[in-house]
Amino acid sequence: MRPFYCHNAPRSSLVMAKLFAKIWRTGIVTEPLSIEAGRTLDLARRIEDRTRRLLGRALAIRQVDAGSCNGCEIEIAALPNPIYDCERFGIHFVASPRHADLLLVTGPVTRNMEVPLRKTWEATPDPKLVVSIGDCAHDCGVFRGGYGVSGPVASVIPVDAHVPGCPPEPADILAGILKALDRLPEPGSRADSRTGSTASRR
Amino acid sequence: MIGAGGGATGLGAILVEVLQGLLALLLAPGIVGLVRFIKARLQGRRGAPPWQPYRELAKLFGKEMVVSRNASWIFGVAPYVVFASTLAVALLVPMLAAPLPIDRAGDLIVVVYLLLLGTFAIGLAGLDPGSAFGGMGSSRALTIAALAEPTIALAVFALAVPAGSTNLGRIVARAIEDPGGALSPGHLMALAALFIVMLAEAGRLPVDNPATHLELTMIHEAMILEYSGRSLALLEWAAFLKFFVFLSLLANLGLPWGVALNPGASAVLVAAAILIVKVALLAAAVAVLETRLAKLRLFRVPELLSVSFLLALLAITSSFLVE
Amino acid sequence: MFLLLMLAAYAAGAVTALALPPARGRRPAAACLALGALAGAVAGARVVITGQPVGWELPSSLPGLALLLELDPLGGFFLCLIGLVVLPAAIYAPDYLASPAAPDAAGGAHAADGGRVAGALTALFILSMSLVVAAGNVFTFLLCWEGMAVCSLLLVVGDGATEERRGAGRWYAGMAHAGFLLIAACLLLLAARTSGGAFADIRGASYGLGTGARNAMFLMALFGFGSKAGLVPLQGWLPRAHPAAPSHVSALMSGAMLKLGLYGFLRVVFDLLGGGPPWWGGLALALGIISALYGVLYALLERDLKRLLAYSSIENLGLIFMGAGLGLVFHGAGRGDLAALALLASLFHAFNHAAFKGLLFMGAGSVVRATGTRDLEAMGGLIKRMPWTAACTLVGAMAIAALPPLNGFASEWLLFQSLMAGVGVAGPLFAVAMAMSVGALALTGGLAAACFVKAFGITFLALPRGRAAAEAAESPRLMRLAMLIPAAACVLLGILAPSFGRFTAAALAAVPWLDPSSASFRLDAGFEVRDGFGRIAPAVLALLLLGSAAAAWGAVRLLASRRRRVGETWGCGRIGQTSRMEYTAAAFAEPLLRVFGDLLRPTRDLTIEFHPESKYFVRSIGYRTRVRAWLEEDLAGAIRRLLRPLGGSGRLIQSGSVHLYIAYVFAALLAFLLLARWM
Amino acid sequence: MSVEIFTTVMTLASSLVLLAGIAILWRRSLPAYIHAFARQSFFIVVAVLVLAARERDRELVLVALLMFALKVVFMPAALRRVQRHVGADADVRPYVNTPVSLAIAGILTLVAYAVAQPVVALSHLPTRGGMPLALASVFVGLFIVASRRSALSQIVGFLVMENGIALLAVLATYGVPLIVELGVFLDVLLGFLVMQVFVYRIRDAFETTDVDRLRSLRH
Repeated sequence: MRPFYCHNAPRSSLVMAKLFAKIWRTGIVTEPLSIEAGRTLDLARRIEDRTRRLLGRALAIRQVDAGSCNGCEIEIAALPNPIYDCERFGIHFVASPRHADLLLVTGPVTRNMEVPLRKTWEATPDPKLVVSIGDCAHDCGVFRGGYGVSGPVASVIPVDAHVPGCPPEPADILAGILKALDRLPEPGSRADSRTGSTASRR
Repeated sequence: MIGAGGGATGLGAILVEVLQGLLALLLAPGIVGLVRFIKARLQGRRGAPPWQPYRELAKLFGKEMVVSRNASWIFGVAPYVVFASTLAVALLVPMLAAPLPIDRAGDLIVVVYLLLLGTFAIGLAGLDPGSAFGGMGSSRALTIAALAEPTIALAVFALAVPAGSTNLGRIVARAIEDPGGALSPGHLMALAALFIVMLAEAGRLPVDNPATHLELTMIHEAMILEYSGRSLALLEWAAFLKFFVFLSLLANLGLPWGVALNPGASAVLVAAAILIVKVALLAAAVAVLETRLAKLRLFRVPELLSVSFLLALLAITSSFLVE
Repeated sequence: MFLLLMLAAYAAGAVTALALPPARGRRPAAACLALGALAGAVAGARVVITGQPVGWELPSSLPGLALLLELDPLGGFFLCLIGLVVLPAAIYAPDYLASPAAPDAAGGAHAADGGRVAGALTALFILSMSLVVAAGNVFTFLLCWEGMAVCSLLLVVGDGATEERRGAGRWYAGMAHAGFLLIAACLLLLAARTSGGAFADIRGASYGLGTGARNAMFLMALFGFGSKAGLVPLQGWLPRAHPAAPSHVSALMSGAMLKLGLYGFLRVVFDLLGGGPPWWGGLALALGIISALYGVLYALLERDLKRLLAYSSIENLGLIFMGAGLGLVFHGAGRGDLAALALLASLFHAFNHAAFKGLLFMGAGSVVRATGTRDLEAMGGLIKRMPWTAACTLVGAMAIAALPPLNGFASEWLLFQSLMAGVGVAGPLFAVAMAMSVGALALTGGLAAACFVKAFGITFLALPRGRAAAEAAESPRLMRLAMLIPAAACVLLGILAPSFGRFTAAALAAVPWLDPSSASFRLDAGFEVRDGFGRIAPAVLALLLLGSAAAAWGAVRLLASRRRRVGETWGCGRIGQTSRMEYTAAAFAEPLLRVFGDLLRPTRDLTIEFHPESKYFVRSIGYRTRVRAWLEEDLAGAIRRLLRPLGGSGRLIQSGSVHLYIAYVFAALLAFLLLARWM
Repeated sequence: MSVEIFTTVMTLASSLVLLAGIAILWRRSLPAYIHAFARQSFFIVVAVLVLAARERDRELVLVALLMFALKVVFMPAALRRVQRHVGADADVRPYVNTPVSLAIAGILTLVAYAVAQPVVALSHLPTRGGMPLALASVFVGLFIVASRRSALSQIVGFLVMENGIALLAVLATYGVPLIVELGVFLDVLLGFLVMQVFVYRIRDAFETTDVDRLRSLRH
């Protein structure tokens, strides 16, 4: 049988029914955030309570690749997928720093990205947070000393928190962001247990 | 005539209007949140709770606003124009009672042109800061708005002539009084045409992807790319409101039962409850639809709109030519 | 008496302009014209309100050649309309003409005579327009009509220094005179059955005409007056003449003169011929729809600001003739009450168009004066340097896009309602035709909105695209005042639309078979059409909008964060923003150009310059798209091919000898005398 | 079932038949065409069943079942098989672009109404409202045949046309006698099979099903 997305297959109601049947069978695949996740966050500074209150439950992220090898991007791209589902925490990615509350910066800042990174930071309305992702963002990693590398993210814009790893796992990134906002769900909390029960329908 | 004598007077009338306005304003983000929630569930995600849009609005109102130094006062005023025109539409469309006290102030044509006023304002605002994205969005939005106009007008025509009025109060009242007419092919096709246009105007799939982050595929999002803080909150809220108004208009034209014909307090409250159920059902339908649809290429959109035009035309032929 | 005061003032304006040196004479002349405009408007309004025609006759010994003025309510209405355009145009003109930077100001300070003749011609142009609507017999009408055409032609051509102006002059002269021939033939045929050719006599006599003659006269009137109004296929002169003329003259031509095409059509077809079979109206309606769509599509693609406005005039005249045609259809179907509604829409829109198109042309003139160009792609950012002009133009743009609560919406709403009223009139297929017309009208409205977002947005918003635009300065005070008048009119006519509707309805009383008392509309606090089929109250709408906006503003002010920071336009972090990154007018219209590609037949021209060493590097990409107005050009080409042999033979009698010309006159006189004797 | 509801349902079914035909003009792939055809046939089956229920006519039920078996199950399946066999080269590039096709469909519908008006005016059947719609789907089918390149989509067009005729027959005569209906089915089936063979032959000869290539046979 051809899968429903196959180009040649007719999009009959039968196939649509199969699609929704599959959706029903699959159920919700979102995994609860693991307990270990988020342990590895480095808070560079204390985040104001006001900011936490304002951004805590609705956070818009603008991701900036300041010169990364795209390893971190692959992990970040996994955040909105059904497994990690950052949207359940009210986190979503936006297309413009004007809409953003948090800049998620990866990679060592290359010379060409130095100005754009600063401009992105300037374009983001206050209050705003900066979270750097991956080892390179912290200390330029293997790229340290490269002729095209300008320096770590913190040398260009003020960084509030850092998630180490090369690359960090999506769960770590998510937990890092939440921890920076002091919103990491306690193990066994309501959000977690509910996730577990719905996922068990699989 | 309905509307002349049927409407409530004095304080009650104002109360109904205020109630409807508040209801629309307060429910609109929730309905969009509901669509997102159902879509998330259909994608196998837990998703944000339906009330997430309220949090986002609250956050945006609390944030700073960054304005381009190339922008003029148009940029600052446009969100208020968009918001006010959408709110005015929300006050004109019968959600709770038919006819509404201000039914005489504007009819379905006014509704159409008020929405065009919003598109006009946001189109100008898109051009104002000189960003290429904004220009692109405003060009596309106005293209789609212009091409959607004929369908809307034909649908208005198909709804108004059998009801004997372009005023929404009368159209909805007629749908309640004559359920057979509400089931007639003409009425149904007009509603189908309106539904397609609604998807286009409200920036939903398959015309515009409300969740896109890719500048090249954006329409609505591209125009508001430059907005932040309270202006963005107003624009988002207006977009939510527009979607809500469209849904409740469709709900009350397709399933008119429950709308209060005599504006007593209990009838209006019952109407409010029924309205919420109807709109929530429609929102669920939109969510299911969006799960199975892919976004159309931009230049397939005129074709989609010509489908809706044809539907509206068929609606008219089958209402008038069958004797 | 205001009518005479008006005539005297206009004449004084002409004399002043001619007599005084331009630098000192412009303002007094303008004052005379403004006074005349006010007097004319008052005279017209009085006739409309009282319903009593006023007249004045200059007898002549020759039959049929008397100058007879008779202002009835219909004429009075149009006199008000002319006044609405002339008043601001007169105030606008002196400073506009004094500016050396205005390149389109033929007859400006740089003209050979300093613009004396042009000033006098403008006054005469206005005078003849005002007399056209007051004419009481065929001779006066034709005389003033031709005077109006000649004066405006001379103003368009100006000094004839550029090919553009000469070309515009050729087009305009051709169209205007072809139209004049048709009108003259029509009116003279009508007058032939009466002794003096007075309209009052024709009215009674025209009913005895045969069907064929009436049909022929209708067609002559439709195409004759249609050529003045710019109906497709006679629209070709408009986009050429309007840009070439000085902007205040463009405003006069587009705002007032085009409407006289409608006036003539109404006068002859409705008043003198007394209406006709439904197909008359159907034809006018169809031409109106085609003109509306044609005009708006080309306006959308235009990059020349004034040509854009000219195409938009074709659109609006199309809408106006839709109303007139519909009225004729209803009359033919025996529904005088609905005919009144359709005509109300038509006249109302004519008046509105006078307000906003005059305004837009003056706004365009200010922009042209400040930047020295009409090219949209060279403008931008003017809203910061010319705030007044921008605000006024914005009002005009919103009004012409028919956005509530401005005036354009009120009349388009009436037009929608009259089209919907056509459903029960003449069978189901006609009902579907009405539905299609509603669709076409809505499409026109939507495209007009897109067009004026483009026109206003590209001109006034974003960064300046050229040096001239970056250094533009606001217009002088008088020009700003001139633009404020029609801008205020757009707002007031929109909000107080029902009151003005009553005024318009009173003007309809001039058409004998329209009985306003049985009309299918009621105007009190709002419009009510056909016993509640449609109701709006523009004032309430305006309040609703204002209230909503104020509430939103107040709530945001109270509850939301007030922090505001000025930054750069977001451009994905690019180093600097230049105007080359902005959307252009051509880019804005591109999606619609694609959608309507089969109709518009654009030619695209893509040139890519590669780097000499590698084709993977590109030095420059040029994209040029050109839309040829093929309907106009092909039609003109065909006519030219048809006429060339005729013209060749015409040259035979054209010798250049004055004596021979006098001999021709003499021969013609003899021939006529013999004809008159033996017929 | 009251007459009003019956009328409404029949008109609705007829509208859906027409819309399914028009859907072909909007869709762009052969499988979608075939599906639209199957759906259209299904709506006709529904219409026949409703009529059968109202008239309490066993033969009509039989007709409906036959129609279902033939047009909803067998023919679409066969068409799909052909399509799979012919492969992806059966590219559906119409001669007329989509918006214009849709506009033409609208005009054809208006023409159908104009043409059918005298018949509708004479008829007293409660189903008369659907007649112009059935006629319109005949027109739309013809238009599909005329405007599509691939032989396979022309077959679909032909079948849409035939569906329109079948619906017209049902609406105008309340179901022709079973024997006539059987004859029609046989005709259609035969025509269908012959055309199928033709598609294969064209495909073998030209390596495409683009009928435009048949021009080269002119010499």
